Amino acid sequence: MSATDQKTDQIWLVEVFVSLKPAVNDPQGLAIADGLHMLGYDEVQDVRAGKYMQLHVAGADKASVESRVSEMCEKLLANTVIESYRFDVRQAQSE
Amino acid sequence: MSATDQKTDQIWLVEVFVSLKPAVNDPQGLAIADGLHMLGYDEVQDVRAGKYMQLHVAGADKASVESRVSEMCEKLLANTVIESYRFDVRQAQSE
Amino acid sequence: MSTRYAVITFPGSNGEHDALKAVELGLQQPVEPVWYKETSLDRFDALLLPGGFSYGDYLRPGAIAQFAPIMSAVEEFASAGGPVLGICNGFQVLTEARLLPGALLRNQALEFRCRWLHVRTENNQTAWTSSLDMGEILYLPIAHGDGRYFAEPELVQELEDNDQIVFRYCSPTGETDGSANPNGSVNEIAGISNRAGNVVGLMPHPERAYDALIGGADGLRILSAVLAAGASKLGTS
Amino acid sequence: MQVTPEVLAEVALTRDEYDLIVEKLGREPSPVELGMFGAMWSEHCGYKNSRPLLKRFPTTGEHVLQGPGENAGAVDIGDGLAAVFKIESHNHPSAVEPYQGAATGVGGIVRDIFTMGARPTALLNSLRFGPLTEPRTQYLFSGVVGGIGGYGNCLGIPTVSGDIFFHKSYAGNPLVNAMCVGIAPQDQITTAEASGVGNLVVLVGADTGRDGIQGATFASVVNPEESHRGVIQVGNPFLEKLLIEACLELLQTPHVVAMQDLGAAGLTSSAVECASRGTVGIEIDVDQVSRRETGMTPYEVMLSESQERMLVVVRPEGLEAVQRIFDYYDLHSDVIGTVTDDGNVRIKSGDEVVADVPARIYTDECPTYTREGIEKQAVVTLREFDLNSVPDLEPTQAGDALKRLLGAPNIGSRKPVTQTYDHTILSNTVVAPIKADAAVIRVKGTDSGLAVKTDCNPRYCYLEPFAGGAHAVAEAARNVSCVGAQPLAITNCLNFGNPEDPGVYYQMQQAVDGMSAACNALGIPVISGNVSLYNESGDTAIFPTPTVGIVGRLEDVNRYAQMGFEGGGAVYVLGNAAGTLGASEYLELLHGRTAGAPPAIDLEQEVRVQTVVRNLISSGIINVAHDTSEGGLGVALAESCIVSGVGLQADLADVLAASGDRLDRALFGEAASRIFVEVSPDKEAELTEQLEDAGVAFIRVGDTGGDRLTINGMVDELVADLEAAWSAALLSHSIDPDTSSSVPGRSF
Ligand SMILES: Nc1ncnc2c1ncn2[C@@H]1O[C@H](COP(=O)(O)OP(=O)(O)O)[C@@H](O)[C@H]1O
Ligand SMILES: [Mg+2]
Repeated sequence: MSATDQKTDQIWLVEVFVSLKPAVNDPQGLAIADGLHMLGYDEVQDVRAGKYMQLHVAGADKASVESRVSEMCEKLLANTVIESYRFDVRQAQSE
Repeated sequence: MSATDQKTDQIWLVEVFVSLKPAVNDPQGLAIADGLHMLGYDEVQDVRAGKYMQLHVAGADKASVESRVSEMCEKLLANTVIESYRFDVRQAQSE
Repeated sequence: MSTRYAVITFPGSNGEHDALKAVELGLQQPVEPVWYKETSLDRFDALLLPGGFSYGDYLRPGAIAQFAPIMSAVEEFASAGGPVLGICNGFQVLTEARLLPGALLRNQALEFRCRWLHVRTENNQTAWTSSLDMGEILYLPIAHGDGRYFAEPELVQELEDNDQIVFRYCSPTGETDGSANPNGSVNEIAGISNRAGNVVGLMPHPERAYDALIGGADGLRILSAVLAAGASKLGTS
Repeated sequence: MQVTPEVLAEVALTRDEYDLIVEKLGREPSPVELGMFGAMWSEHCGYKNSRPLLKRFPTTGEHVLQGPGENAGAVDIGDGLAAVFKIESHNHPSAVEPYQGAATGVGGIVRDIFTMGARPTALLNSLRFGPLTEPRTQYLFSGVVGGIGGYGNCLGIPTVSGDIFFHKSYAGNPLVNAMCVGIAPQDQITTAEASGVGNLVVLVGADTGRDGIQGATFASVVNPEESHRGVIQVGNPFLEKLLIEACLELLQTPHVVAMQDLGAAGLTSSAVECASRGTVGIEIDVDQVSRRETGMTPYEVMLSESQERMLVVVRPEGLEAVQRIFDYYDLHSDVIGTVTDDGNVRIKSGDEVVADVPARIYTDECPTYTREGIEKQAVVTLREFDLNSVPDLEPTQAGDALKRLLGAPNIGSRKPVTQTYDHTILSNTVVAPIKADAAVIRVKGTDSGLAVKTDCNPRYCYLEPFAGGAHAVAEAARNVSCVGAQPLAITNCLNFGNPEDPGVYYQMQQAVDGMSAACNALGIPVISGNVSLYNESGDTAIFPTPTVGIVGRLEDVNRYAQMGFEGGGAVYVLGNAAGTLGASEYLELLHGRTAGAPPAIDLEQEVRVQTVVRNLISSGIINVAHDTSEGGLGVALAESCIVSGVGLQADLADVLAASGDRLDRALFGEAASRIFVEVSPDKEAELTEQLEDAGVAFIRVGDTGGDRLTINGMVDELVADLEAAWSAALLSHSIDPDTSSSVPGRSF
């Protein structure tokens, strides 16, 4: 049964950050670093490129949302062969 | 003259988060949300997809790094026609 | 006896048309598209997962498609030993679904690459290469943006040791010195198989190479292997 | 009510136009109506400044099945099939956001094709940018090329041809013209004519957001970057691929009365045009439109340009079957209205009527302006430039000059671009990009093939717009003739500056007349097209650019020619031996001058040359042909060496003599009606006999083979060195690597 069926659900803002594992070559990060150097930002030592996702998720409490989101990351949002992830959960501001 | 020339430079870890502006269509986010729903995560209300970059940057102090990074975002890291960005700067852990 | 091919089609697949025509016109075998919502593959002898941009390739190529309803049947078919060929996006789906090891990353040049090139046959014992000679050079088109095969070094070694590397990019005369590598794949890998050899994935497009008029017919050498093997699900039915 | 100048500026209508609306309605328009008028009476939708000119085009001919007026034109290609095609501009959106602007341009033209019931089969694009040395151009160039590939590759439609040209007049206003060719059974061609009172209007595809509001209006004013207020449209090719499949399947059912894509001016123009074409009314309830955002007003819903949406008019009894097809493809569909009998387009929000105007007032009664065109004296002066004042090339400089031209962005290899486009998908591509003057695709299930190309030399159009227009058509036709195909029809995109400027209006008139003259002479009608005006930045207009997209037919697709030399043959130049330095790439690149008159064009000779080349190819006498465009004979011969890596020993003494003994003119002068062919020695006699019979002049200029290109001892270069120069033309300016991976559609 999905969490949305519960009366007491709140809406959470989840931010997921996915990055390539260190062993994986990241040509995109290199290209961005090159681009920054070309623009004169020589102080940039390296760049790694990754993904950022913002989810709105319904759930009764932070812990249960965290456990669901961690499943989502394992299954879909990151490919753990090449990527690592982390996420933050906080209450969404009511608009 | 670039900041790297200065003796007192420290290394900073900069995390840049780029997301599509609110009214901009985000097919990628829509597809990820559909994927999560297909997996049974019905509690996911919406997903917005963006970019995440980790930079190592040399600089004398946090404020000066922040001002350089905000230039980099405007010029290259974000496409401000459709994207907005924010970033965090903190001292890199020495490895 | 004919061999019944299925072309597994996800929303966003775009190589299904070529796969269907290659089997129909090139091999004169029965073939049907199977939409991702279906759940049974009992009526087929061989599966093709075609190229394209399933679910727009959003998130990662093949990431969302691995959870499509038809994939349970694909997994069952594969684990029963049935021949499964993943082409381009189909290869990406198979790696995401862990039916094949490793991952396919953004091309080293960060750009899409479309051209004809050569690959060398490294293993002619798989379900899809049994009619090829060892070392045989095939001329096939590629068209992809995410074709850089990646695996951790230990895994690459394992693939080498187990003969799971099926095709490598090579020069017209068969050299694999790296100069022919279009995407930065580790060890020039263009295609791999699972341990059993019934599941094969490759980035080049055999289904677009079935007629000399459009550039060559070498693709049929791969697509027809399951015929030569007298194919039907190896091990089952 | 007194409407304020600000309100009028908002919808880009003049006071006179507003008064005309009030007169026609007999009342003041409501805000929604005014917004709809702004869109429909914009240049983009209403063709205010161009409609009278477009009437000059020949639009009929034996192959024409559908001329201008529908979403795309159609020609008979035999076997009961039709080729359906059109070209369209996405210039202004691409100037603001190049990747998405170009991507959605491809999305839009593809919708025009499958709306007609045709399966999109090939894509082309015609691009114009500022100098590649400028960072802004590099950004625009890589973004546009990325967007075209990103969208077309994802759809699975091969991008097989096009053209690219750089000149500073495009620096602030690049041109992005996309063309799509589809194939349909003739009896399946569908139009966008709503009919049948009580039939349902169904909106399908993407949800409607606030993107691109008033895009059509602002494509029709100067300074797009400043005036573009709407949210940039982001394309979703994944969704469009589903739409293609669903819509083509839908047309197999008897339930669909009409189909219309939503392009510029969104729901407004699609509803209005459907009603107007069918002389019926349409009533729409905007509350039924699914939205991506909350709080959208009826005005915003009516003027949103959200991509990947289609309007389908369905018989009520077929609704369920139709919705079943959309569901199968996971497409969302809403019944948003009905066909009515009163001829009005009535927009409601629930029970409230927010707009109610006869459809024809938006369309047929849009005012048109015929202006006076006056040629600018500055252009006359440039055209009359004395070419003899330029010092001739020294023989010792010839090789270097050739390499400079080969390495010029306007001439060098397009491979860095074409290799990022999927050109093999659909398994029809017989002649791939770069291999020949036009691409050839086979028509599956038949013996025939199609040859396709876009063309326009803006420098010619600038210096002499009539000749430039004629050249654009003739060159496009010459290109398809060079692969052996019979030109069937053209589409065109008229890209110009501000029509209110008499100098620009003169260019438009003259270009259209020149195009028409060539169309008439060559027997090639215009079956579709698009107009893009106000292409200016600052005070400067772009070079006039009437882009031509052409489709030709090969009866036997196995009999085609390419441009690479095969070796062991003789090379003959047919038609004009001598060119002119006027308006040439050479004069601009090596002498910094955009000047002189473009090459003269004798349309009768053009017909003879093209016809004989096609006959030589279809009769199997030649397999290699190439026309000479920018860079003249020297460059074209080098190109034929480069693409196949085969050398040539050329003797151009006769060409030199015909060129008033000017080496620069002989090597790099440009000409119309000039094609060279390679022939194997055993067929030379047949070749010359046919050429004599056809009354086409010819010169034997050399023999192919080896690995060098030599020209009378003046040029002596390894083909590999020429290739290196040619291959670097677009690369040396570094195409920006794609740094924004997560922009939707960026990952392949
Ligand atoms: N330059 C032109 N030459 C011929 N026909 C044209 C030209 N420009 C527009 N047309 C025709 O006018 C009609 C309306 O064009 P347009 O508004 O661009 O179509 P759409 O609404 O499908 O985008 C089409 O049938 C088109 O082919
Ligand atoms: Mg249209």
